[in-house]
Amino acid sequence: MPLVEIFGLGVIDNITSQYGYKVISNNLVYFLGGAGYTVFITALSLVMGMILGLFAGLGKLSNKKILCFLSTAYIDFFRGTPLFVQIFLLYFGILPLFYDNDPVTSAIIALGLNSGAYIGEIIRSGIQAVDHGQIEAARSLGMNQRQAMTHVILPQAFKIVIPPMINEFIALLKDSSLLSAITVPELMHRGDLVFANTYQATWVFGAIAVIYFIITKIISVIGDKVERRLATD
Amino acid sequence: MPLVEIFGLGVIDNITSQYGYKVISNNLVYFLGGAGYTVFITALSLVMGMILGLFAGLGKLSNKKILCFLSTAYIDFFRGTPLFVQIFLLYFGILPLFYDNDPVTSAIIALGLNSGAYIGEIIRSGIQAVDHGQIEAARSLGMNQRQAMTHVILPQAFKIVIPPMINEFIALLKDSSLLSAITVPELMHRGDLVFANTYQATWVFGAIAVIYFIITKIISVIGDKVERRLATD
Amino acid sequence: MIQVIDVYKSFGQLQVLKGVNFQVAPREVVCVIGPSGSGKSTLLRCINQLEATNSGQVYIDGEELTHPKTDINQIRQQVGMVFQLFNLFPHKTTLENITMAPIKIKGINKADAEKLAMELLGKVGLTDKAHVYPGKLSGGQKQRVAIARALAMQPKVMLFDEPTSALDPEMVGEVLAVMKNLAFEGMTMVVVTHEMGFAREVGDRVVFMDEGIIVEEGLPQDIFDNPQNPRTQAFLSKVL
Amino acid sequence: MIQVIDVYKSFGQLQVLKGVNFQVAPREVVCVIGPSGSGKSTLLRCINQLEATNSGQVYIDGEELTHPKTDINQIRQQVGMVFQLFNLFPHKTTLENITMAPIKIKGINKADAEKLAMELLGKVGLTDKAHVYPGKLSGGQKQRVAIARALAMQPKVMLFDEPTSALDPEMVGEVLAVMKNLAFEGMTMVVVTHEMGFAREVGDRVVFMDEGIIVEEGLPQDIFDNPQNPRTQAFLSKVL
Amino acid sequence: AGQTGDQNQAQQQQKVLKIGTNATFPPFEMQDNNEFTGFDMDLIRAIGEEQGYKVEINHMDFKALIPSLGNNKIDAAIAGMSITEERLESVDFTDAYFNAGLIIAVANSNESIKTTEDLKGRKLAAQNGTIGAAYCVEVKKQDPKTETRIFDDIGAAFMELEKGGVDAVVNDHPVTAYYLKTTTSTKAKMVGDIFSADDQYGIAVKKGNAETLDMLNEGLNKIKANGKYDEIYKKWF
Ligand SMILES: Nc1ncnc2c1ncn2[C@@H]1O[C@H](COP(=O)(O)OP(=O)(O)OP(=O)(O)O)[C@@H](O)[C@H]1O
Ligand SMILES: Nc1ncnc2c1ncn2[C@@H]1O[C@H](COP(=O)(O)OP(=O)(O)OP(=O)(O)O)[C@@H](O)[C@H]1O
Ligand SMILES: [Mg+2]
Ligand SMILES: [Mg+2]
Repeated sequence: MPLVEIFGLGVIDNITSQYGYKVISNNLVYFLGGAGYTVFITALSLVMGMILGLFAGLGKLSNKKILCFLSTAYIDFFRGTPLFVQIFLLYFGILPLFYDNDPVTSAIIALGLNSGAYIGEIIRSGIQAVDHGQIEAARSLGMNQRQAMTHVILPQAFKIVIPPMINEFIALLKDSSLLSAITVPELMHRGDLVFANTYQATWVFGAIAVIYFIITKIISVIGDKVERRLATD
Repeated sequence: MPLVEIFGLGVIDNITSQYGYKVISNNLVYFLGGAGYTVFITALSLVMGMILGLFAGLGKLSNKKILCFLSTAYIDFFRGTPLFVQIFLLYFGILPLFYDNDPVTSAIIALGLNSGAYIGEIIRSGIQAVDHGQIEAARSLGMNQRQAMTHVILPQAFKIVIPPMINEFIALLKDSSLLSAITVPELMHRGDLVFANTYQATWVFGAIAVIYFIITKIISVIGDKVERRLATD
Repeated sequence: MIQVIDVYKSFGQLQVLKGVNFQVAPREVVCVIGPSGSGKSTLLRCINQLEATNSGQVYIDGEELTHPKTDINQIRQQVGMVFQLFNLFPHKTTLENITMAPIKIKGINKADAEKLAMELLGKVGLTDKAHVYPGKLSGGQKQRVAIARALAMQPKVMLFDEPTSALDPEMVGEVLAVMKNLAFEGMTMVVVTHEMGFAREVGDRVVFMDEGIIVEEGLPQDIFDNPQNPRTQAFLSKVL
Repeated sequence: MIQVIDVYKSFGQLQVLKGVNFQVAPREVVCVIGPSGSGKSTLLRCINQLEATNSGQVYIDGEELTHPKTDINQIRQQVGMVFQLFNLFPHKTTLENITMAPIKIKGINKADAEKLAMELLGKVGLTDKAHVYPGKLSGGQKQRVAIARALAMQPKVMLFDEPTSALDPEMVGEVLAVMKNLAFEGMTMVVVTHEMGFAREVGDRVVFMDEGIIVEEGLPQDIFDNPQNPRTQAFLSKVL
Repeated sequence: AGQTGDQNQAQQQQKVLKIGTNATFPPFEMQDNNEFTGFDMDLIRAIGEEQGYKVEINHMDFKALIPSLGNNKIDAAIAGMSITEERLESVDFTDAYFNAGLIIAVANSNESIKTTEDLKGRKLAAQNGTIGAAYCVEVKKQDPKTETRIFDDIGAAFMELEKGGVDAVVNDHPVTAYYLKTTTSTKAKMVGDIFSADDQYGIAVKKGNAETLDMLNEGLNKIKANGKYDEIYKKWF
């Protein structure tokens, strides 16, 4: 499908397709390097998001009012505003207060904070999806809240959480294209740069779409495998 | 929280905050008009997405191989590539083949196609979440597949589907900020323009963030109400 | 009325029915007993083709259900089924649960369908629950509505799959009473059940299944008091 | 051993326990019967404070559980509980289900915990299932593992909440046999059950609950053969 | 009623010139009170008037300008676009209408960067698609220790400079000058001379669209000749 589109667009662009093709072939390695950044940044953000999400998810379920409020506010804010705005405000506004921030670490922090909010909700609903009888059984054996959580609930929530987590990974990967705005050298940014020099919009963005599609497809195939493997025990 | 940030950022902007404040107050009506576009386009896209999503979701569950394949391909493509690239390819590449496309209708089609893929998955999983016994009961009474679907399964899937649908609405609303690229005069587009002429990044994007946040909050509050009302029958 | 001839059914590798032969005469009440996993539900579901058979034939009233040209939806209208977990439609009231199929499938007009439904509700003792949603009913009430719903299609045969085993003990009686009544009125019935008292009292014949075949069948008193097959003996010793 | 004094419990508007008084002596087996929704499970859950009481006191072995300063986790270790739906930990093997609490809570070393667990598995007849995940066990086997899991904490009291009502009929016997054994060994037990045969044979005392109060209690033969209260009579007439 | 009908007819007869721009590049193109203003805007309107066209301006993402030309959504794009050989592969440009030249902007406190030579090995910011960006990449080729940050808008590049994320912004002189003039409290200043004076802006049309190209070139020559161009130039610079 994307190939057809590229073809269709190539015609409309009214440009000899040879030039567009040359632009892509000349820049393919450069693009793949950008894809490397994309995956790398997304993966690190996801790790950060998981840690934050665990706290936020547990916090939202906590019966400590203040924790619950803070977690809810965090989750609501980052889910309620466009990621682009978050990236911009963090990069130019908040992070410079703390350190001499560079695009890549800022990107990881911004995406990490954003995905933390989504993962927080995933973890919360994963925990709530564990049968209530499980916590009752654990408590009836004399475990306290924390022991029941760590030994009984979280290991089971883990499995429930895998599929939405893979979806979040894919969403985050695609969202990382917004980091172009703060000059992170990821796939979309490199696409933007090549485009600006060549004006080959269709070829460049078509190729970028194909690369994103391949990466997300790989992740979802791996995700399905992981899910299936976990389902068997 | 956003207010604190705006404040923090206002300092960093290194500009008399009065100027930033003036920029916002001068442009507030302009921004709210943009927010109107944002909501309008998002709502229409959602309607289109629901129709497409219904077909795609049912198609993916169909035992007609070709329907299932087409639905899966549609869903995978639109979930697997960045929305920005989709908007771009549709606006410049695909839609001009069919009509003299303008930004607003193109935007609705692009977001509609995109959300259709996500809603397709929501509807598929909503249908699968209806207890299998329901379809058995319907079939055992002599209903055919279609009758069982329309009278028994879909009405129940409808309730299950409400909360993820509200999430999709919110996600779509935020994603509509990407339409800025094709000159749709929505909220983000107007923010971009005002920013470019005033350099008041923090104030402008802070204000934009607040407006998005308020809209998404309103949607989720209404969503919760709808959910609660439906839960009681 | 019902003829099941040499039916085989497997799920993937798992052979569940291994050549079942089985007849039910008109107005006969047959009770099917047997250990969990022996294929009782599967047999019942093959009778109305909720589960497609791998081989063998099923006839109801002379029509072959397993024939590819048979309109299975047509035949299912003549075969009522009652499930262990009731499977009432939660988004419809009791009355709507009962009238839905007659209106939507048979095209009966609403007033007639409701009249019939109220009669059936009377029969199962729930006239006062006509406009209540299933969520507000007790288990026993739900199952009685489910029976009324199946009867509303005026079936020739009724299939029951453990209709009382999800019920609280004090509600079992009310459902069995409805079923007993139905039997006395002459309905042809196949009942998978663990209620041995019901099987003994109401059943014309008892069929014992184990591991996908019918091991033994006969009059209730013969099976219960004098089982021949060692597997039947072992099962009954645990259950009675 | 157990003293329940004037316990009230409500969920929102719904009053579920309306002043329950109740004692269990050491080594006594008390069976609780009563219609669905009468508050039997809630009473049991108040005894080990899985459900906080609104008012009234609960004592176990002289310690007041309802006192705010009591370390409730400490006391729950001495009170085993068995649930209707087993609630085994599905991500752990049978053996791990049994050893988890002793290792994690009591700090017993793994080898000792496993030795004890194997003994208990022997007692419930499932030594060969030690390394199997719950998903592969039948209902009866699951419930026997659940009993072994509760026993592994060496409780002074065991609470059973309808331990056999989710089981296929041919598996009820194996679980009741394990419970009977436990009773004969002198365990103090409170058993909510619909198995009247068990109550009659094993119970030292039967308690009949209805609508949040204890309506009648006494020796099994007195309750079953000669119930005094009309509500008890009505209930027993449906169930026996 | 007849009168309005005539007016309508007159409007329909007047040819429309659809122009695309990216109004985030003051003083060439920007937006003020919902009106597009700036040097480029005045210029294209003047050309349109001269040639008998009604000019219709659309703002869009910079990325969207070229595809918009490609499928005739716009007739021409004017957005401070520098004429380069690579781009000539994809679009045609009119004769140059502005000779920009680059300038370096640094923080007020910065005394170490004075000339283009001092840019080597530093952190540099520029706007994507400008000659400034190309220049930064060139510097990086000469000294790989150089770090380049190429932003989508020039506004973001200036903000990066103000927050101390880069040492210098390399950009078209008029744009930088306008920025420093309008944001009085800025912490930045211009240093050195204008360089790369061969940075010339052109109006882009779809490749092969000689008709529009000739019309625009003609109009451009006319307004240069009749003093209109100088008038607009004086208004903005
Ligand atoms: N849809 C299915 N897919 C795979 N296996 C199935 C399916 N339905 C039933 N089985 C398997 O077929 C076997 C027989 O199932 P069936 O439900 O007919 O037994 P049953 O005699 O009704 O038992 P029970 O008394 O527990 O209801 C079981 O091992 C069951 O796991
Ligand atoms: N967590 C809860 N929240 C609200 N209501 C509850 C809760 N737990 C129990 N109830 C209600 O309290 C009443 C008594 O419940 P309980 O489970 O104690 O009854 P029971 O005697 O055990 O019945 P059964 O035989 O069905 O198990 C019921 O009406 C039930 O709906
Ligand atoms: Mg069955
Ligand atoms: Mg209970």
